[in-house]
Amino acid sequence: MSSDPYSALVRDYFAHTAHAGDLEDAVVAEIAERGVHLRLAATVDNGTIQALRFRAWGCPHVIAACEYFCAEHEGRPVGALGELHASNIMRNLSVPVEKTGRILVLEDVVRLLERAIRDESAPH
Amino acid sequence: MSSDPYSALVRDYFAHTAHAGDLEDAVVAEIAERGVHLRLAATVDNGTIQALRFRAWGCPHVIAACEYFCAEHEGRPVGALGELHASNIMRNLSVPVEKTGRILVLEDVVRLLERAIRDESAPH
Amino acid sequence: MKDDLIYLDYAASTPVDPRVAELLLDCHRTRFANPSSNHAAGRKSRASIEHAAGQLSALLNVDPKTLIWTSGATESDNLAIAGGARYRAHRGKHLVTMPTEHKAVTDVFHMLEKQGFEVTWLNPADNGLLDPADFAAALRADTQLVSIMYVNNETGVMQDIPAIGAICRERDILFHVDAAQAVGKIPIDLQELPVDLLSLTGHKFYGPKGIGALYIADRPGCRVEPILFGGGQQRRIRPGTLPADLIAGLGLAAEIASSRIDADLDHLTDLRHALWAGIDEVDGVLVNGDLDAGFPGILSVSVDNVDGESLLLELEPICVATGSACNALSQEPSYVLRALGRSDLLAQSAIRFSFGRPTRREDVEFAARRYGEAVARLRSLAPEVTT
Amino acid sequence: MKDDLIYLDYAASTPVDPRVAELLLDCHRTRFANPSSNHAAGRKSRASIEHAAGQLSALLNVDPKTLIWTSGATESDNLAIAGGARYRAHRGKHLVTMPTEHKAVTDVFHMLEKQGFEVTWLNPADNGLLDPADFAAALRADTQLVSIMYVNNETGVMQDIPAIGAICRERDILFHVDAAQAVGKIPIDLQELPVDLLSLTGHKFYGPKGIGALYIADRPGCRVEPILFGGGQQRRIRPGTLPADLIAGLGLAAEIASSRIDADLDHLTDLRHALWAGIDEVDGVLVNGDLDAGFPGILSVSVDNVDGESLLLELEPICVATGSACNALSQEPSYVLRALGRSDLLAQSAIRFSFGRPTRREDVEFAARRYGEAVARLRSLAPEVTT
Ligand SMILES: Cc1ncc(COP(=O)(O)O)c(C=O)c1O
Ligand SMILES: Cc1ncc(COP(=O)(O)O)c(C=O)c1O
Repeated sequence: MSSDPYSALVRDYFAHTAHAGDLEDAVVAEIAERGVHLRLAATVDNGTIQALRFRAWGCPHVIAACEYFCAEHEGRPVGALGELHASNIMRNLSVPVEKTGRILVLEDVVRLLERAIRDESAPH
Repeated sequence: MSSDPYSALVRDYFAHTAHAGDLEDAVVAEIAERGVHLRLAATVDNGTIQALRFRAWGCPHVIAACEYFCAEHEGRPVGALGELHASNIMRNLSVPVEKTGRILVLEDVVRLLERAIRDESAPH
Repeated sequence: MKDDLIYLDYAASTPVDPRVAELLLDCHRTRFANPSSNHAAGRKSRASIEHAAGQLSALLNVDPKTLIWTSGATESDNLAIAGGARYRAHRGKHLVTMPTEHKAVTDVFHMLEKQGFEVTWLNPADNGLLDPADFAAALRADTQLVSIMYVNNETGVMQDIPAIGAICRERDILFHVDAAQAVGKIPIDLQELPVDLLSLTGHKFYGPKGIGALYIADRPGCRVEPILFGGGQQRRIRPGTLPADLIAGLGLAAEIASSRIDADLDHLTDLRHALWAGIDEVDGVLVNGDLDAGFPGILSVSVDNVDGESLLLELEPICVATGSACNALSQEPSYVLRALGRSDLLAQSAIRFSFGRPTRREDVEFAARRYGEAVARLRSLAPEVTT
Repeated sequence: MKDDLIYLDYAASTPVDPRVAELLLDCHRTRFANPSSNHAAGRKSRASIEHAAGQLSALLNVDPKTLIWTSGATESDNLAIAGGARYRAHRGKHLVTMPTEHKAVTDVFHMLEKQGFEVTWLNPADNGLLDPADFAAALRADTQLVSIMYVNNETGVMQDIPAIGAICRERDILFHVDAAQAVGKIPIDLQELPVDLLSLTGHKFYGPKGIGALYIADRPGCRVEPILFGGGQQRRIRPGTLPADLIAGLGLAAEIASSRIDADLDHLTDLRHALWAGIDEVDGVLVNGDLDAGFPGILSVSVDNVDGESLLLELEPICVATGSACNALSQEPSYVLRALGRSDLLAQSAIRFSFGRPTRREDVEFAARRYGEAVARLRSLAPEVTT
């Protein structure tokens, strides 16, 4: 057990949530389970993620992970969403193992978002 | 429980055993039991105790009680020996109750001494 | 503590009173001998312990011989409950307690249940209080021991110990009170109060950590079987070398408490008033427990639509507790608040503010302001509907 | 301690090292928060505990995760023996120990005997040593736990822990060692030593009182059932608020011990040599135990025709022990010395000298001289023949 359950990165992302909020005309994905409620919104142009915003109800690790995820993925191709795994987030932010379940909710909502983007851009 | 098992009087009598030793031509009484070995010697003149000496193997309370007894009874009538009770000694010297058995040995040897004195002085 | 931290977690542990700290330091030099040793140095340690027993017994109005030193309230609770239940087991195996007790109580009862005792768990009303009439109705002919705490560590709720104790006395039932949060903080007179066994711990009232005591009333049938075995110390009820320094410190803490208990209570009442006045303005805030029946050093509040752990972090540098201090690292919503009828969501949002002698009015005013800001920020991050 | 006292009772308890005392004082100001609290103040306390676990585990060469904090060796012994025996009870109920163990061990075995365990009590030779071959012969298919102490508290005799441990390992028997008198005083490397459970206490090696630890090896089948129940602290093996200050002090004491253990041993060896050289001249003196197989910080001697309690008083201002420090106030001759074949009379005359870091050569020389004088005076008071 480390004496501080929050790594410096978690503290920083939790304190500075530049990506909290909503987006107009965005693709949205939302999940509420395991004591976490997450909503992601993305605008996409030509296969590239233009903007990402989150809303989160949950513990500091979840909020920090959302901010981290949004900051990392703006400007990247939609395909990058598929590479996101809870385990990477946990490693990069030093999230304690007890929080695995909650970070998996983020992984799930990202999957949902990716699918929604592909559905939107598919020929109607 | 008092923090010091030895009262100031016990410490004093234990440290200054002026009456330890033997007497020539004395009446002697001796008992060894309950982890104590006591011998009293008395010289008597005309019903008065002239001198008293003790030898003791035992705990500090027993040694102090012997010294106290000898110091108190020199110069007194032989009859005073009959008035000696362990309970008085224990009260006067603040002997803890666990030591009752040992002080009773002193009472016993004093009784023995008194009887021996009376036997000696009885008309032959 | 770093100067910029604002410590409002006195129910978890208090700082050591500076006079107690000084005494401990002195003891380290002059009272280090084993108090069981029959030499001059040992006697000094023994004398310190006797002095401390006098100080603590004055606080509680008991005979010093009724006090057994332990390592803290956890051990005292274990000794009282397991030891008392076993001592009386030949008369009956029914026990009574509440689910809102501290784990050091509930876990002992769970263990006793596995060993063939039967436990009745009495639920409180939503304000945390046990109704003495409900209590009386739960007693049986074979009830031998009851354990009800004085001041609840999560909510500050104070049970009606005089009434519950009177019922126990009438029926000759052993009555244990976990008073870890009460001793040194509210007046306790054990000549008046019908209590048989009472647990306390030094670190909750400015005394040392790692030392506590169990009061065992000197009346027939009021005994405990030991739970630790060893040397003949403390009439074989609790073995182990007595830490003369910690005991001396606990004694001094008791003496200091005696001298200022009313002033302390006034101070705490003012603080709680100021804190609640600020927090009451936040939308959707609820008091856990009961302000009227509560010890004024504790204020526990829940709030809609906020995660407790995030609230705690957002409140830094204010140091407060979520749920019980003893399981702050676990993520489960407090079982005590659940027993008061709070939903999981409301229970997990609970923040316990607790204050003490060094707390200033501006500290709690700042805390109330930060609380409002933190709730607002976290709500601004959350999706609209969560409940 | 009063300056005119000469303290030679380090086996009963040691003074707190001045650096440890200073650290404790600092902790009272800066590390008072409950280490279970999930806020900045609590994290500081937690960090102190982690640091201390590192220091103690370095002394013993173990993983910090193998250490459980307790209130002292008495509790550690209880947890190891009762907890270990119960954990393994489904495999068998035969246990092995010696009558020369500390009461914190023997009394736990007596309690277990009443609960249906069978205990084999192995007697030592007259020098206090257990023959490993005798030991091996006492083991059975259903033997599950063995408890043999490292350094005997009354005589200083050191058992052959490597040999006994190797035999236990071979047969997968839990091996507990009460090392209260050994830790911090003799080198102990638990990567080398085949020991499963090891008890220690702070106040025997210049650490704080009221704090100890139990080492529980991290290997299959090596577990204990808890004996105290409460919060989730310490993986539910031992509940209660951890006293971060005392633990920090114990850690520092361990670090200091690591750095000087060989120098300390040399110092103690010199002192015992000087003391014995003086005492050896007294008529009828016998060493209790074995000088060669003995820890050099302890010298226990008996003498013909002298009462031990009177000898102790006559030796003032020298502070030494009769029999075990833990029952110095009782009048019974030491059961440990009786087990070494001493008569009641010789056992009750025993004086244990034990020395430590602050002891000077002139202290033990003075003690030897006073011992001779005291024996002479008491003999002069006694009737001629007593044996
Ligand atoms: C009500 C109550 N009981 C028992 C305890 C346990 O006390 P300790 O940690 O001193 O053993 C506490 C504090 O943690 C408490 O608040
Ligand atoms: C060998 C031994 N075991 C156990 C103990 C008990 O230690 P504590 O009093 O710290 O519980 C002691 C000291 O009294 C001891 O010498």
